[in-house]
Amino acid sequence: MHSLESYLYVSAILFALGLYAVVTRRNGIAVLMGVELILNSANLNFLAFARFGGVNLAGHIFALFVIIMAAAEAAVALAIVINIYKNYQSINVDEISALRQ
Amino acid sequence: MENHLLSWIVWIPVIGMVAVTLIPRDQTNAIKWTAAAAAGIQLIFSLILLARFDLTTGDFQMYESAQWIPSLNITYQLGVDGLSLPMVVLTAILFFIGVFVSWKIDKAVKGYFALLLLLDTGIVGVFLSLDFFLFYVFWEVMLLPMYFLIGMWGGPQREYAAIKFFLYTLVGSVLMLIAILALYFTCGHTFDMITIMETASPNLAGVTWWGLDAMKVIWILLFIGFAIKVPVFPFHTWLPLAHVEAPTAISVILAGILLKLGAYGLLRVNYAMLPDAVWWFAGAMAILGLINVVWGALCALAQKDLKKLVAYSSINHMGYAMIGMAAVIAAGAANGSNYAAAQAGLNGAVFQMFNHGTISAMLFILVGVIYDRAHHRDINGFGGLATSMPIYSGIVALAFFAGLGLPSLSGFVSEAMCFLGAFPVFRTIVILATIGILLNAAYFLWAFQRMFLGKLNEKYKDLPEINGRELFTVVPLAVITILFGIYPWPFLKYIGETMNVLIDQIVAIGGIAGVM
Amino acid sequence: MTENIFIDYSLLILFLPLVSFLILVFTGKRLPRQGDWVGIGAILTTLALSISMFVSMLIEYEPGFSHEASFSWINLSAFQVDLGFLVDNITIIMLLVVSLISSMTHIFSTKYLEGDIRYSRYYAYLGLFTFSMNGIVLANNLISLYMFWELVGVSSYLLIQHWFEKDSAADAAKKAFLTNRVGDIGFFIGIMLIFSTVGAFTYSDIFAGVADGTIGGTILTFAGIGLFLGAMGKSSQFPLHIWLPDAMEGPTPVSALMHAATMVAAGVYMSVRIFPLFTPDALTVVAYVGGFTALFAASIAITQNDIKKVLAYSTVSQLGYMILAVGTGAYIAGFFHLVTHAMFKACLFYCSGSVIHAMHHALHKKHDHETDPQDMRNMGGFKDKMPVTYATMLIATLAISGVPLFSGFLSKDAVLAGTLSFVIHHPEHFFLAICGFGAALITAFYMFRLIFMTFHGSPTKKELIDDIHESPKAMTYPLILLATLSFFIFYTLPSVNPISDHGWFKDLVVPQDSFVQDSAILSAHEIEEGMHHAHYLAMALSLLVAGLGIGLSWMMYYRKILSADEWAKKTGPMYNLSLNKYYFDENYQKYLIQPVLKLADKVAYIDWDLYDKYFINGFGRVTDWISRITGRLDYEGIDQTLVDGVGRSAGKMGSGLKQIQTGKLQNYLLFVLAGVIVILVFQTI
Amino acid sequence: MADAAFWLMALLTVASAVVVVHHDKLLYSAIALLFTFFGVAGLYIFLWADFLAAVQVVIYVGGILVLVIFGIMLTNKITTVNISHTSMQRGAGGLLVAFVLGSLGLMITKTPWLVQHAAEPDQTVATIGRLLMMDYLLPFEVASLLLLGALIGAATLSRREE
Repeated sequence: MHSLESYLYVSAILFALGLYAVVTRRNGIAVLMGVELILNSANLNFLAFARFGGVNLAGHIFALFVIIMAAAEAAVALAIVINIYKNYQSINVDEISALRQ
Repeated sequence: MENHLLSWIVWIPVIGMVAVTLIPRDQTNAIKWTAAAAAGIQLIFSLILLARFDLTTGDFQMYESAQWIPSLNITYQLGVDGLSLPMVVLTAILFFIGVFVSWKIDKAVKGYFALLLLLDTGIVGVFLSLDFFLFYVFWEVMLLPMYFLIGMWGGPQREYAAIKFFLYTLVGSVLMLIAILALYFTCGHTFDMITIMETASPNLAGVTWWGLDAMKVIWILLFIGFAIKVPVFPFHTWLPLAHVEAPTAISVILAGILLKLGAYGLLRVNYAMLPDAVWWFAGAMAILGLINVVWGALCALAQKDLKKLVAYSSINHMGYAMIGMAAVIAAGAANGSNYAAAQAGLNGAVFQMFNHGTISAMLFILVGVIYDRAHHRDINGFGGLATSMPIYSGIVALAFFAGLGLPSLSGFVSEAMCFLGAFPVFRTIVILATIGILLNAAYFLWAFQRMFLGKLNEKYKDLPEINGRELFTVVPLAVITILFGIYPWPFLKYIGETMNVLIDQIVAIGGIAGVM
Repeated sequence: MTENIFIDYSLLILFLPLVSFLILVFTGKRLPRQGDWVGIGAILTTLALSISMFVSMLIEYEPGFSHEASFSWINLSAFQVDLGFLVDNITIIMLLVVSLISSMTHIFSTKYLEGDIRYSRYYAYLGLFTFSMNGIVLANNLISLYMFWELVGVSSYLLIQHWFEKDSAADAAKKAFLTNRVGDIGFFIGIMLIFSTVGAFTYSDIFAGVADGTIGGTILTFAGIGLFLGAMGKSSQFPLHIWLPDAMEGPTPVSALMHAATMVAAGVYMSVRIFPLFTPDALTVVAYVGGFTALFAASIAITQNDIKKVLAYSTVSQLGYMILAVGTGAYIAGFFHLVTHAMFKACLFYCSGSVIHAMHHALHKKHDHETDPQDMRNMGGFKDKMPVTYATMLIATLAISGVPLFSGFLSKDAVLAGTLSFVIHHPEHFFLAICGFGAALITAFYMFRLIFMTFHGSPTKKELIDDIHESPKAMTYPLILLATLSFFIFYTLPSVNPISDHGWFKDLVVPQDSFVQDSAILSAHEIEEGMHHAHYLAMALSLLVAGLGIGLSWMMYYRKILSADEWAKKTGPMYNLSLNKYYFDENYQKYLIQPVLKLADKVAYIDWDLYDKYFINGFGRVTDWISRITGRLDYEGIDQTLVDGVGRSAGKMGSGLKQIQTGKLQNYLLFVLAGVIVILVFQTI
Repeated sequence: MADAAFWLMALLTVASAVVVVHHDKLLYSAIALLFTFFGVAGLYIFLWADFLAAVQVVIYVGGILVLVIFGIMLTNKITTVNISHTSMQRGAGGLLVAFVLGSLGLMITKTPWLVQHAAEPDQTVATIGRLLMMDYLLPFEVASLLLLGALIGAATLSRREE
């Protein structure tokens, strides 16, 4: 059918799956992957609206920035994960409950 | 400066206070001279005020007005009339003198003079403000420095005295505040005192609260508020304590000016705004005045502490002023329209306020002089000082004679006027009050005899004579006392017209409603 | 002399002594001779002015002369007070008396107080006194009268305590002032009564008010009595007589000036001035007070041994005479007696001063500080040692005893004639006559007792007599002058009849009719008439009693035919009463002063220790108590139970809910998600 | 034809994403993520965003995914490559996510989307380049700074403590 909605559905599913990963995964890297999924879904939306909603190339630009941000985020996040691993010998998010104290 | 003379007079001490706080604390001389300069400039300005004062009118002059808090109808209003003028000048004189009296303060000099100047602004502000809110603010501004000045620089019981003074006056202020708010809401949501003077009487006529006449309720609230300051028996017991414990200059200001605030408030607020109730309460005021006179004199007679004696004499002297104030109803038709008596009484009362200001200031300064030298004030502990300190004794004699109302000294004129005014209306009360004349003489002369006459107490044969600085503080007051005693007209001409306005107001009410 | 010059002179007379006072107070000690010449110069100028006024009065010879000048003192539209002067013949005579005696005192004191530590102060106070006394004399209204009235009180206070190192002097000064104040209260009430009805203070306005009935009846009576109370205080009338004998603690010249001749006479002068407003009832009171005082004081004087005390009581008694004269309507006779009495009583005091001076020096030489130099029992036989003093004192004594040829005879006779005529008109008041003649008898007796004890007989202290010397000239000249003025001739010129008081005085000082509208009041003319009728009878009686008194005294103290001691024993209780002045001081002390002081103590105790401590502080304590309770309620009830309860339950809930706080980020995220959904749901709904 | 291709791409994306989310083995998840990224890149092409598709492949696949795998390798022993990485709160999470998905789907369906059909741009790269250098110059520069910051931050964070 190739319409706006179809892209939106795909994006929504991707978003939901990313969210699910963020909420359920124990491993920090896996959580990070979930985040990447969410960002991808967002990008998909941007582009879909660029194509169908008359946003035109501005959507592309935004998507580009999101990708840039995702890259930066991934770099920093992974650095943090490695750091955590160094401190806790684990990157399982649920074991790191310093927030509770 | 041209048109804001009153504001200058009010705020100069604050400028001085700021200057004082900017001086490093160890430069005590600079602090003292700055304070003296501020007080001196204020005195000069108040003398300019005197020169510019228009004698032909009894209304407010040199009126200043500015918006302050428009949403509540609060304005910054100043004005002077014959009632506030002498009080302002008296305040300026006594503060100028007070700075020099305080010259020997050596504890926290900076704080002391800063507070003293703040107190100055508070007091002058009360005398000059024509907006009730401003009036109340100044009234409270004055309270706090006084508390600290007594509480920190006072005698052995200073904390107790200070807290007592504070609580007493606070009770008064609270009652006053209630009354002020009542007036605010009944007189068209305004704090403007002149407007309230015009509208309070008609607006409150016939209004009752819980079955009580609203006017009387407000009157009583205000009366108690001011009576505490006067002080009127039975609200007087803060006074001896506060006077005794306060440092000399503060006693001077307490007796010289603070007590006048009460009487001033009675005339400015109670009399001018609610003249109806004056008719109803004048008798009680005369009786309270009588009690003040006799009670104060008897208490003074029994004192062994010179300062306390002088403090009780203040109660006694303010009693005369109360009697004089009550005399105002003599002008009413019901009392034979004796306008002369009302004039004598009311002018006498204001004159008495002023005279008590100068005389009691003189007395307290003199008490301070001997206390600085002998470090006690026990009347019986001296004896024969006239031999070792002749000049001091001479001035004390003058002050005592002024205190006992010797003719040719100002106290006599005002006391006589109070009595002459009140006599047609309150004959018995006045006759009883004349006993006060005798008791006055008794306690002053007895104290004089015990301290200065008889054999010289060997302990004090080398007491140094009163020095130049102390003479400088006392002599101006003595000169004022003598001048106004011999020829009171230069004083009375300033207040006469305003008093006529006040009398007319009260008579007008009496003419309509008769004696309530 | 024009009237304006009278006013100018009066102003000078009034203010010159004040100027001298001011100069001496501020610069006295630094001036050569401590500045006594300033005071003397001022008073002599005053005297010269007074004499010139007096002379011009004699030249003009105008009985009704009167001139007033006043200025506005207070001028509020309705309440007006004018102060001013009234110069008439009475004033002029009085001014002369005051200036003369004051001048004599100034001169006398140069020797009497030589070397005194407060010499310049003394002269300063004399100036103040002269100023205020002249003020009283010149006043034309009650307010300035009252002001000067109290000022003389002050100068009296200051001069009595001249030697304030002595407690007795300090006590006496205070007593004098306070006793006077008692009288002044009455005075002031009188002023208020008059002002509240008449609305004025000047004599003329008041008299006008009395005349047209603005004031009258009981109020006027009470006003009169009130004013008279002031006179009683100043003139030391019973029962306010107690201060005058004590006032003798002051230097003797002061006693002569103030406490014999002038200041105490101010009461009489005032009564004379305001006589026209006394109602018959008031006059009766006046008469009885005066009469009783005359007799009463005389009865005390008999037994006193202190030479100055005798003279003091004699003064009280003589002042009583004058008051009696006012009360009986013969007020001009009272004024006449005032003038003559001023001369001879001042003379007597100076003489006693001279004697005391001599005694003092003699004792000083012997280094005797125990013997009282004023006690007559230590004197005797001074006649030859002090001839001038003796002669002058004798003359003055003859004058006061009412012996013909002397001034006292004339004036006393006039007073007694007035009394007699009054008693003849009103027989129910016969007591007044008894007082008058009885006092005359006793006066003659004790005055000669004084003379005999002091100057005659053999000296009691033989060792002293050699050192007793006549006083220096500065002291004797005033004696001679005043003794001379005690002869009748100076008051009767141009008439030279020694038994009739017709002369310039009688011509120039004419009585005024009373303004009181009351049928019982006799006119001045009627009183004159009555006095004229009673004149000879009174003269005869007064001569009789004077002779009797002198004779008794002669027998008892000169020839010692009658023993004074035995008489004293015979009349034991009476004698003791008299000797102790009827215990007045003691009773006043016991029943008046002590109770007042005790009351004051009580009041102060109530005020400070009861009222303030319990009642006022009670508020504090009650507040404290309430605040303690509310504090407990607040802390234990509200804070601990309620507020903390909330906290505790929150804590419990928290520890329960803590379980939720896993610290796992994802849990939180889940909750956030749940929250978002809830919001979404609600929004959609 | 295009539809079929689209659906294929969509299916690839969703399926591989499900694997990412669900697979027990971390490395498998990472590999699955590769396919997701490719699928998304394919979808971009359908949306006329050829440039972005390229960027997606280069950055995500060439950069981020390599980074992720490095992360996995660095934090696990090389021998335990297929280390299990369990999940938690699956039930609640699943439920809520399903709810979110449901509401999103509902929203997508119900919203009357305003669709504007524009012509396919002939050269996106040039346009994007012009936009970036002109209209979005500032964000572009900021983004470069951000990257620089991220670079330095990541280096600092992962540096071994002395």
